[in-house]
Amino acid sequence: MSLSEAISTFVQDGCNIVLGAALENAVPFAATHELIRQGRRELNMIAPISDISTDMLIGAGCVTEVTGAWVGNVSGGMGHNFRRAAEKGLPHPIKVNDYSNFTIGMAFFAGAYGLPYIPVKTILGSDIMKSNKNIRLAEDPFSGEPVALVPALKPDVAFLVVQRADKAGNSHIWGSTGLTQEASIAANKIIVLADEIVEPEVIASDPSRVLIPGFGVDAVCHVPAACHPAPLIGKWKRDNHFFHDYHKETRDPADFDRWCDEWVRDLPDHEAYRAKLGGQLEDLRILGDIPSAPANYATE
Amino acid sequence: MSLSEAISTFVQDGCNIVLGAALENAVPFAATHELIRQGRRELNMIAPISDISTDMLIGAGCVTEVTGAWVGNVSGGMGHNFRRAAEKGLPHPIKVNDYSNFTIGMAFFAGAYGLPYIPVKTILGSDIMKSNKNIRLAEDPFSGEPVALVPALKPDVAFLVVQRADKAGNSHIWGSTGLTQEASIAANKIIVLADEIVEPEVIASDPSRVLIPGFGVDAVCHVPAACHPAPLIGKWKRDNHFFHDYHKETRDPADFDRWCDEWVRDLPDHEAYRAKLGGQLEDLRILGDIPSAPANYATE
Amino acid sequence: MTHEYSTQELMIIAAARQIADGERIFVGMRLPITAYGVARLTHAPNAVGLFESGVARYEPADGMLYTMCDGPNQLGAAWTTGLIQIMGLLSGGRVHAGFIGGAEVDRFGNINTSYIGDIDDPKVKLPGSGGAPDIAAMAERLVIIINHQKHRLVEKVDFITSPGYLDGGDARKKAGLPGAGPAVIITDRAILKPHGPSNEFHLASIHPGHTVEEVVGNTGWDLKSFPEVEQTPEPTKEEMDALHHIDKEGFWRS
Amino acid sequence: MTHEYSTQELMIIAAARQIADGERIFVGMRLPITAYGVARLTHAPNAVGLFESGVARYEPADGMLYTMCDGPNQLGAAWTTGLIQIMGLLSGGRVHAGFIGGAEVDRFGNINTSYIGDIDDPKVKLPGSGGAPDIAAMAERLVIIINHQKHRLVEKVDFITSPGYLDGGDARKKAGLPGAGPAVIITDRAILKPHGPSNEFHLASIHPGHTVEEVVGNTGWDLKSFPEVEQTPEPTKEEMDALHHIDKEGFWRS
Repeated sequence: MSLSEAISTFVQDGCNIVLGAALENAVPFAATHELIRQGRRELNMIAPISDISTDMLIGAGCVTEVTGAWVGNVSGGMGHNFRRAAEKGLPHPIKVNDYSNFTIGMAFFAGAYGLPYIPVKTILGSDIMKSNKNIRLAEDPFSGEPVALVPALKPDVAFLVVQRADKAGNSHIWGSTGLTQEASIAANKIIVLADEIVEPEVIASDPSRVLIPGFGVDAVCHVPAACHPAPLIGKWKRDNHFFHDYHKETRDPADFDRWCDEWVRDLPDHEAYRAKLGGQLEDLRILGDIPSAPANYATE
Repeated sequence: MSLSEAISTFVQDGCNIVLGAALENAVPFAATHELIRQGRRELNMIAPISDISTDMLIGAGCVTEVTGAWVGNVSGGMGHNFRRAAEKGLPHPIKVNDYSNFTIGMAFFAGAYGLPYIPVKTILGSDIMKSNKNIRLAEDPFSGEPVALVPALKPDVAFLVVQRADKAGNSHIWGSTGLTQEASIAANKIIVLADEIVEPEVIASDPSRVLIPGFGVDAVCHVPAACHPAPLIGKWKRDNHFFHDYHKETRDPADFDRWCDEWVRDLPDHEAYRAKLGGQLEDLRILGDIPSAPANYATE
Repeated sequence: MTHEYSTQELMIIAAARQIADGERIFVGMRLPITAYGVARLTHAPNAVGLFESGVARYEPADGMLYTMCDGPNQLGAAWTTGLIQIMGLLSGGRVHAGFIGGAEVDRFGNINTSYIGDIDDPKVKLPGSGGAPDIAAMAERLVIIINHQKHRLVEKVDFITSPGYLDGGDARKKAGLPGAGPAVIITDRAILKPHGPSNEFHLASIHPGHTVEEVVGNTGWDLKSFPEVEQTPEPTKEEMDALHHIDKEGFWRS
Repeated sequence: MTHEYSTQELMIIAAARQIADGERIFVGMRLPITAYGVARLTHAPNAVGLFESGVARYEPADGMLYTMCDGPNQLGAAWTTGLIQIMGLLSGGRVHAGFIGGAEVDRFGNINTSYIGDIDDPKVKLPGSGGAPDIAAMAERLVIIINHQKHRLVEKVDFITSPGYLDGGDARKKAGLPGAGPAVIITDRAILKPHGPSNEFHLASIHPGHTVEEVVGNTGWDLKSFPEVEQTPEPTKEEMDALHHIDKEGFWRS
C-alpha cells in the first residue's frame, strides 16, 4: 500500500496519532509530510519525543493537541511553531498534555496490555501532576504511600519506521527503540514504513528481532529514507544540517510557510522529496557493513 | 565464578529464588542440582513454570514456599513431590502462592521497574483472588470497575540460562523468553549460566540481542547444557525421555531419593552430570546451523 | 461413513471447526495444537497460533512438540518474544479465541486446574493455572476441551481457576471480565453450549454413535438440551487428510 | 596554573568528578556526556552510561553526538533496548546518578523546563520534561548543570518539572519520592550544595577567578554560604588530557 493510501484510509481528522516513539531515531517524517499534504486537522500528536515532526505539524495547522514529554528541535533548539501555538495561539491554540518519558511509557504499556492504569512514583512532586488532569494522586493501598495513577493511552494510529519488512508487515528493528513496541501495540491501527522490503525468509530467520508481528500490522509501506532527517541504525546517518536549517528557516510564520511549501506541500510524495535532496541524501546513506554475530535457530 | 561458588555466595537459606522464567526452555537445572547439593532450606521458589525443577527441589526438602502459576512435569504429568508436599506435608508442608502466568508477569514487571503494584483484569473471577492473599480486589478510580491489584515481587536471586555470554556477563538470548527479562531485573542478584563463553566483541556486535546487560549481572558461570533436560534454542534439544523417566522413577519418596542420589547428590558437579549422561547428552546437541540474517550496525 | 476416525480425531476436528480464517488463537499443546494445524490446512489458512511462553506462528511446527518452547515451534516463527508481549495481545481485541482444558468444568463453564477438595487440605493438588485464567478472562471466546465423565463435568467446581460464567447469568460481566466467556465445551461424547440468559451449558450436539441418555448419565449436573440437538457432523475427507498429514505417526488414531 | 582551560571545560571536569568508579549514570547530551567521557578516562574506568532512549554504553561513543540515538552511540553499545527497560533501572538502586539541566532552578533544587509564566498563558513555552522528572525522582542522586544567571537561579521556579527538595525540609520525602534528591548544582561560576535540614542550596565552592560577591549578585535568591567556601580545584593535567582526547575539535575550548 502506498503511504498516501494508508493515510487516507486510516487517518481521519481528529485522530490520536503516534508518529515515532523511538525518540530521536527512526522518526517517520515521511508520514509527517503526508499528513500535512492531505491537510489533516485537529490531530492529537502523541509521542515521548519526535524531534521536529510535531513542530512541523503544528506549523501546518494540523494539530490541536500535543500529548508527550518534549517538543522542539533536539539539536537545533526550540520549536518555533510549538512556541507560537502555545504562547500566541498561532496558527491556532493547542492543548498540551504533559507527561514525562517514563510516565507516557507506562500509559502506552497500560494501553498495550489491557491494564486500566499504572501506579508510578517517578512523577510525584512534579507540577506535571497539576498540568495533566489525566494523572491522579492516590494512596498505595498496600503501603499507604503516595502514588500517581497514569491511565492507559490508546492511540488511534501508530506509525513506525523499520529497517526491513516483508510484504505482510513482518519486520525487523534494531538499535534503541524507545517506546515503539508499547506505543504501537497500544494503537488501534499500526502502519509500518519499511526502509527495505525483503523476502519473508529474511524476517523469519530471526523471530527474536521482530518487535511487532506482521499479523498486528494494518499497512506496510515501502518508503526508503522515511526517517530523513532523523537517523536509522545501519541505514541512514542523521542530517544535522537539515535540523539546523529548519531552526533558522522557520523563525516566523511566513518563513515556516515557505519552508513547508518547499519541502512538503510543493512535492507530490516522498519520492519527490528524496529526489529533491539528491546528493545530500546519498551522503547520508550508510555504505559500510558491521554485521551482528549470527544466532543459530537450528533444531537438529 | 563456578556455579558452586556463585550459589554459596549469593543464596542463603530462606531466599526467594527465580530459577528459570522462560517457561519450558532454558531452565537452569544445573542450579537446581547445586541448590540440592548445598542443602539449601526454606527456599521460596518463584516462577511461572519451571517444568520439573521445582518438583525436584521440593522432593529434596529445600522448599517451604512455591510462588507461581504451574508446578509439575510438562510432558510427563503431575509432579509427585509437589503433590506429596501439598497433600500430605511430605517431606514437609509447603505454602503455595497461586498466580496466573500474566499476573506473575505483572508482579515481576512491577518489581523490575519500581511500580508498587499493577492493576489487572485477567484474574478477576478466579478463585486465585481468594487463595493468594497478596492480590487485592479494588475499584478502578477512573471507571469504577473492578480491578485486581497485584503487588510487586522482588526476588532475592534470579538464575537464567543464556546461549552465550562474555566473561563480564554481557549475554545474548534468542527464542522465546517468557518472563526472563522482568524476573531477572526484579531480582536483587542475577546469576547467568552461559552455555558458551565468547569474546566481548561477539556480544557487542548485536546490543539489541542483549536481554540483561552485563553491568546488572552479579555472577556469570560457564555451564554447558545447564538447561538439560530442557531445550535451549540452537544449542540443545529437549530430553523428552528424561522427563518421562523422572515421572516414572519418582512415584514415591524412596524412589525419588534414589533418583536424586543418582542424578544429583552423588555427583560432585554439573561436569560429572554431563559425563554421566555421556552419549545421551551428545545426541541432544544441535549440530546444524540455521543462522539469523545479519543486522548492520555500521555508522558510515 | 467413507473413512474411519477415532473419538479423539473427531474431537480434534470439532475443535478445528471453531477456528475461523484469519483469527489469532491461543493454542495449547496436544489436542488443540493439532486442531490448529487442521484448521490451517483446511478452512483457516490465515489463522495465527499464539503460545504464552512468547511464540506466535503462522505455519504449525514441523514435527511432534512436547512443549510450546521446543525448538521446532520457534524455528521460522512469526515472533519469538516474552510472555507479557504475547499474553498482552489478549487485550484490545487482538486475540479471538483460546483453547483450554482442565480437570473439572462445571455447568457454567468454570474450570478447575488447581485443587480438588479443600484449598488448605486438598485431596489432589493439581499443577495450577499456567496462563489459562488470563486467556479465559480476556479472549473474545473460549473453547473448552475435556473428557466426558461425571467427575469431570461437575455441578460446581471445587476451585475456579479459570472463570466461565461464574454463578451464571450476568455474574461474569459484573465481575469485570472483558472477554465474552466460554463459547463451547467439546468432549469425547458431545458438544455443549451456553443457553439463554442463565449461561448454563446445555447439550447442543451429539457425536455419532452416542446417545442423549448416555451423555446425560455421564454429566455431573442435570444436563438440559437445546430444543434441537444436532448430530456432530462427521469429519470430511479433506479434514481427515489434513489430520493424517499432521499426525503422521497416528498418535491420535487409537 | 600550568595549563589553560575554558569555563565550560572547568564545568565539565567538575561534573566528571561527580562520577564514582563503577557507577551507572544517566548521561544527557552535550556537557554531561563529555564529563562522562572524562570520568571514564580518568578515575572511573568502569562507569556505565545510560541514555533514556534505550542505550547503555561502557566506552563513550567515538565522535561527536547530536542526539543519544545517533548511530555512533549505538554501535558496540552494552545494550540497545527500549525506554522502559533503561529507565526502569532507576528503581531498585541500579542507577546511581543522573545529570540534568534546565531553564530555571530554584533555592531547593527544583527544575523548570516546561513553562515560564502562567501555565495557561505562558510567556515562554519550553520544550518540556523528557525523562528528567523520572531521573530526578528516582536516581540515588542528581547533578544539576546550569549557567549562573539571576534569571536562571531563581527564588522559586514557575513550574516544577523535575522535583528537587520541593518546599525544602522533608517535603520531598513526604511527597513519596524515592531518590535522595539533587546533590549538587554546578554552574559556570560556582558549586552549590544543599545545606542542613532545610535542604536549601548554599554556596559550597567557587571556581577560580570568581568571587563570592559576584556569585551572590548573580543568584536570584539570597544565597548563603557553607561555613568554609572552597575554591574549585583546577583541572589536573590528566583531566585536561582526557578532555582534549575526547573533544578533539575543541568544541568546549572557547
